[in-house]
Formats: sequence, C-alpha cells, structure tokens
Amino acid sequence: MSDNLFHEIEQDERSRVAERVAAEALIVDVDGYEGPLDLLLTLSRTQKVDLRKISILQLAEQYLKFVEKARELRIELAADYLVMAAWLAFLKSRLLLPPDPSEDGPSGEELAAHLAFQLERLQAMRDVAARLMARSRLGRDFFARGIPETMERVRKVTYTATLLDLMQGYARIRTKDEFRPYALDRESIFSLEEALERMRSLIGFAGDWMDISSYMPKGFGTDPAKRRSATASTFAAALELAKEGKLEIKQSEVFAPIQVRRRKEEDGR
Amino acid sequence: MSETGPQDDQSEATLSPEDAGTEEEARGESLFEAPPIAEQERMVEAILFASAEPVTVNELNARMPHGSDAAEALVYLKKRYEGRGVALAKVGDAWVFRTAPDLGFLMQRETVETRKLSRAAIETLAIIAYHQPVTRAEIEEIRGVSVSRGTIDQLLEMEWIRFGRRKMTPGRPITFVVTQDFLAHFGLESARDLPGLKELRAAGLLDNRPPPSSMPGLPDGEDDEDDGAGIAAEDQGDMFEA
Amino acid sequence: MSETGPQDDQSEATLSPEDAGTEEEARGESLFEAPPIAEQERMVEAILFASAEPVTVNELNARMPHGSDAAEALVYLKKRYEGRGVALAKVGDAWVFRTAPDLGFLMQRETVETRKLSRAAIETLAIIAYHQPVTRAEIEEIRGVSVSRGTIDQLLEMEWIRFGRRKMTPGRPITFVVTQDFLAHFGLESARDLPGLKELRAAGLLDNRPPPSSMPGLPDGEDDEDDGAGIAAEDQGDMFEA
Repeated sequence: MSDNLFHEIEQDERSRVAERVAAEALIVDVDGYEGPLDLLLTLSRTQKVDLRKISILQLAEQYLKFVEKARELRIELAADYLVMAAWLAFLKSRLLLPPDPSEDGPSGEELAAHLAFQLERLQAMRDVAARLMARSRLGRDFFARGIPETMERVRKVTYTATLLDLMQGYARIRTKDEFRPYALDRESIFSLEEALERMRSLIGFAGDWMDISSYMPKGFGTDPAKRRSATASTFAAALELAKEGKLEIKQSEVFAPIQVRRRKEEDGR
Repeated sequence: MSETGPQDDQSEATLSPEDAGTEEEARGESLFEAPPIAEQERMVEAILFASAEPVTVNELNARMPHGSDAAEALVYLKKRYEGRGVALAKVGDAWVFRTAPDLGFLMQRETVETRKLSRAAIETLAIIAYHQPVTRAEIEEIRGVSVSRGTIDQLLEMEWIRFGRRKMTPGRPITFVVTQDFLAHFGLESARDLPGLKELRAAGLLDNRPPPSSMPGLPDGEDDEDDGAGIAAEDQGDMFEA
Repeated sequence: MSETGPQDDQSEATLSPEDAGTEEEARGESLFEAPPIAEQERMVEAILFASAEPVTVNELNARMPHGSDAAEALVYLKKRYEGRGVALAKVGDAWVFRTAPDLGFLMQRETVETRKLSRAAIETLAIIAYHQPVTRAEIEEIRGVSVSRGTIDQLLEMEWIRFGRRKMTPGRPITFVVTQDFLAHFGLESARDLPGLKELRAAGLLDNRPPPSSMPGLPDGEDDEDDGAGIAAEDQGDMFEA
C-alpha cells in the first residue's frame, strides 16, 4: 500500500474521522453486508459522487483499508472479501503503474470500468426493487373479489346399453321361465293357521270322540298333495289346541285312527 | 364518472332537523366533510366487491369516512347494476354482489357421464321390446318380480319407451311400447327385427349362464329394485355388467 | 337465451375463402347468432366478477356462447368501469376486476399479511424481473454474492418466479422468469411495464456484460441441474423483445 495515498487521505482530518466511524460501523455490521460488491457500494457512498464518476482507485483504497482494519480487529472475513481485496490490490497496481506491454489481458482501466458498471448495475437493481415494492400491491392497496364463485360442475349422467345387453337380459328372463324354481304352491296348501281356525270353530260341538279326519277341510280329501297338507296341519292344530287345554286326543293303537273331543270343563278342575 | 351521482344536498335530506346545525358546522371544517355521494358509491362498490362476506349497512358506514351514508349510496349502486351481469343482492340485512340469475349457466361446466343401464332396466326394456304393447302387470309377470316406478320412469325419460294405448281389459291398464329412439339406438328398423328365442338359443345366449334362482325355496316375489334394498343376491354383482 | 345448440361448424369447415362473403350473410341470419354485444358484455362482467383470478380471453370465449367475442366485449366493459370503485385490469392476456387503488384505505379488513421478504429476496426478485430469463450464476454476478437456495425457494413457493427454459450456453443452465402472479400482485400488465425498465435498458444496465477475465468471480459452483430437471423447453419468449 502506498504511503502517499495514506497521506492524502489523512490530510483531511474530518473526513478521516468520519471514515473511521464509517469503517467501524461497517465492521460491526459486517454480517449485514451481502458480499464484497455490497460493501464496495456502501463505501462508494462516501465519495458523494455519481456512481458513473466514481474513483475506482479511491474505492479500492477504501476497501483495502477496511480489510486492514478488520484484520487489526481480528475479525474473520469471508473468503470472497479477501479474494476481492487481492483483486483490488492488483487493480490498484495496474491503475498506478504504467502498462506493461508484455502483459496480456484487460487493462486496468477496462477492469475498473467493469467494476464501476457492476456497482452501478447493483445500485440500479436496488433502486428498481424499491420502486417495485412501493407499487400498489394486490392484497394491500387493491383487492381481488372477496367472494369468488367457483365453477360448478354439473354432472349429467346418461345411460346406455347395447343390443347384446338387451338380448342377454331377455334371454335371462326366458331362461328363468323354463327353469322355474321350486316355489310353494299356495293352492294345494292348508296352512296351520287355517287348520287352527277351522278346528276352533268346530270343536265346541264335539262333545264325543270323533275321528280327526272329519275336521279335514272340504276338497282336501281326494288330491294326495292337498290331503297330505291338510292332514299335517289339522294334526298340528289338534296338538296345539290340546296344549291349550281345549281338546283331548286319543289313539287306541299304533296307526289306529286319531280321535279328538272337546275337553270338558269339570275334567280340568 | 359521476353523471348519476347526486350532489351532497341530497344527503342533507336524510338529516333530522335537529342535526342541521351541527352538520352545518362540521361542513364548515372541510376535514370532516363526507365525500360526495358518487364517491361514497364507489367506496360501497369496492368494499362489497372485496369483502369475503355480505356487508351490513352499519359495517359499511363504519368503514367509510365519517358522515358517509352507505344506505343512500347503496340505492344508487343498486340502480347502477340493474340489468348488468352482476347485481346487488340483500342477504338478511347485508349486501353482496351476485351473478345475475339469468347468467348462472356461465358458472357451470357440464360433464357428461355415460353409465350402463341397470340389469332391472335392461330386462324391463327387453320385455317391452319383445312383448309390446305390454302392461306393467305383464312385465312383472314375465320378469317374476315387481317393476319399480323408477325403472319405468328412467326408460321413459331416456325416451326409449313410451306409453302405448290402454288395454281393453278390466282396469284398462296402460301399455308400454318402444320408441323410434330405441330402434335408432340399437340399430333396428323395427322391433320385429329383434332376434327370437330360437336365435338367442342358437347364439348361445340362453345357455351361457346357469339357470338363475336354481336354489329351491328362494323367495322369488321380492321387489327387485335396481337401486333399492331387497335385491336378490345374485342380482347385485352385475348391475352394470358389460 | 344461450341454447345455441350444435353450431354450423360443418358448413364453416367446408367453406373456402372465396365464400367468406356469403358466410358473413349467412351468419347474419343464422339461428345460432352470437348474443348481442351488450349481452356479451354482461357475460364477461359476470364471469370476471365471479373470479378472483385473471381470466384469459380464450377462457372467456370458451365459456360464452358460440360466436361471442370476449375481446370486443372487454373494450366496452373496461370503459364502463372507468373511474368506478372497481376496475378492469389486464394481467398478461388475462383480465380481472380489482378494487380501485385509491380506495385501499377502506380495505384494512381485507388486507392479507404477506410474508416479509428479505432484502436478498427482494433484490433477487427484481433481478429476475428485469433480466429474465436469467440464470442463477447471472443473479450472483449481479449481486456479487451467492444466492441462497432458500431465497429462490421462497420466491418459487410464492409463485412469483418459475423456471424458464435452459440457456443455450455450456452446462445449459436453467433460467428463472417471473410469473403472472407476480404481475398480478404488482398490478403490471406485462413485464414490459416494470418501472424504470426503459431507462435501465437505455443506460445499458440490462446488458449482459461478461466480466473481463481475471475478475474475481464467485466460486463457480455446479449448476443447479437438479432444479431444472423436467422443465419443458416450452417457449419462455423473450419478454423484452417487442
């Protein structure tokens, strides 16, 4: 670092103090800086000139001093700050020394110009970001419809069938017809309820023993199916009435006719 | 913008006489002057638009600058939206913007779903096609189960069957016949083109499944209803069969 | 009113260009004539009022009766709402009703608390908006610092940025662009309307000026290939071309 430059800056005591305060503030807040470019941009504000007219050389000085100070204060600087410091030191030497014709690459002025461009561009981005955020904003300054209507989905169902479905359906029915399942034939059935009813109404007259077959309903004696049904239900009805105590049953021997008669009141007592 | 907006003098009309004095004073200090009614109308419009629920007149007044008369602004706003695509509606004592009733169709998206006819409907339809004109009692006799009103209604609605003339039997029951739509759908020129029993058998359609209800004693007379309870167990599997 | 039924698509399809004249006439007396423009205006009004999100002209046309011209109806509708409490706003090629910005003060109640964006996020967002399509490396070059994943993720999550197409440079890095939600949020019709965009461009500050060699770059990390996987090479379009 050139002593000359240090002297230059030190000449202005007030600015030196101001800078020291600024530098300390910078160091205290170093975490708040978003990288070396951000720091350079902040430092450049002390020059109080248009970014386009900024002295990159002076900026490089300021930056290097900042890094120096940070080292004195034993503040660990991130690698990219140090990379920038090294590069700025290189840039400074390029800007101060006469160009070496043997060296390739961009001149110090070109490098400085690009750095200035970067700073200007970053500043510009910050400015427009601020303008953007200051715009009228949805949900803060202007508002969307509060009760939006949702598109209602109307589901319309149509039914369809093929000719095959139709024929299979019909076939199913006709098949069912041909293989008619077993079903009770109500006409040839004499139910227990019917038998009970019949016996209840007739029993009052049966003071004497009578063959149970005389209680069979008319028309159920000839057809075997009907007879079976009527016999069974009449017998069951007789048992039921006997259980109720209204009727007595007797059979003289196995397979002999079954006889019934009304149970006499006095017998019960 | 405020062609229709009446001027503030109208808002005075709503003031009770005893308010007049203080109002006059307040008016002198323009700071507390209520905005012109046209402006109030805009405010009501914006609040009702953005609010997530209907807003009462009291709420409107509370949110608008001091001295505003939301009720009056609402009268003008309602008028402004008359015949428009949206309309001001009152819900209880709150106000809200609603789509004009005649434009409700714009808020719907129709999706058409095609389903297979139920087995009950197919069988009923088949019987009508093969036996037309046929009464409901006859359909039930042939199917061996009762036919629900819903099944008949569905077929009527699809316009695959229609009422035929009444039968000249006691009770003069109505008959059903298949329609031209039915024939068109199934690619038939007339119902007579339907294959007969013999052809069904020849096509293997009569033998391709075990006889139904082959279990003895299965009560056969239950209502079969396609969408109801009491469906015979064997019916359930293939309501929408292919 | 809107039962337009099947359209005369067929006749249209078979028309050759020289039939245009007769077609015009036929259309005049067509049974399926589009509703009058005033009616179309009501429809657009109803649809837009019902939606909190911008609706494109195509979507409007799709929902309106055949033959409607939503774009034309929008012209009338926009005029009708000029200076009102709500106004028509354009976002990209979609339209939406919004409350007038000057009435924001009435809406305290509706204000949505948005997540506070960090300075890094705001800057990143601005860089993407003004430089789009832009790669992560370019964002880092402009900010002079690496961009944290969280920042990008946050912006993606807010749906203010999305992936654009890959850049035709080595490594084919993925780019970022701003979304329609971003435009809608900031009340921008298009990215061309970004504040100060013209001045920035005139000043050359939006030029992609590569740093001279030997400039300290950022540790040239691997490209975040992962982010870009599966992005359609869909046309991002250079938003600033026109």
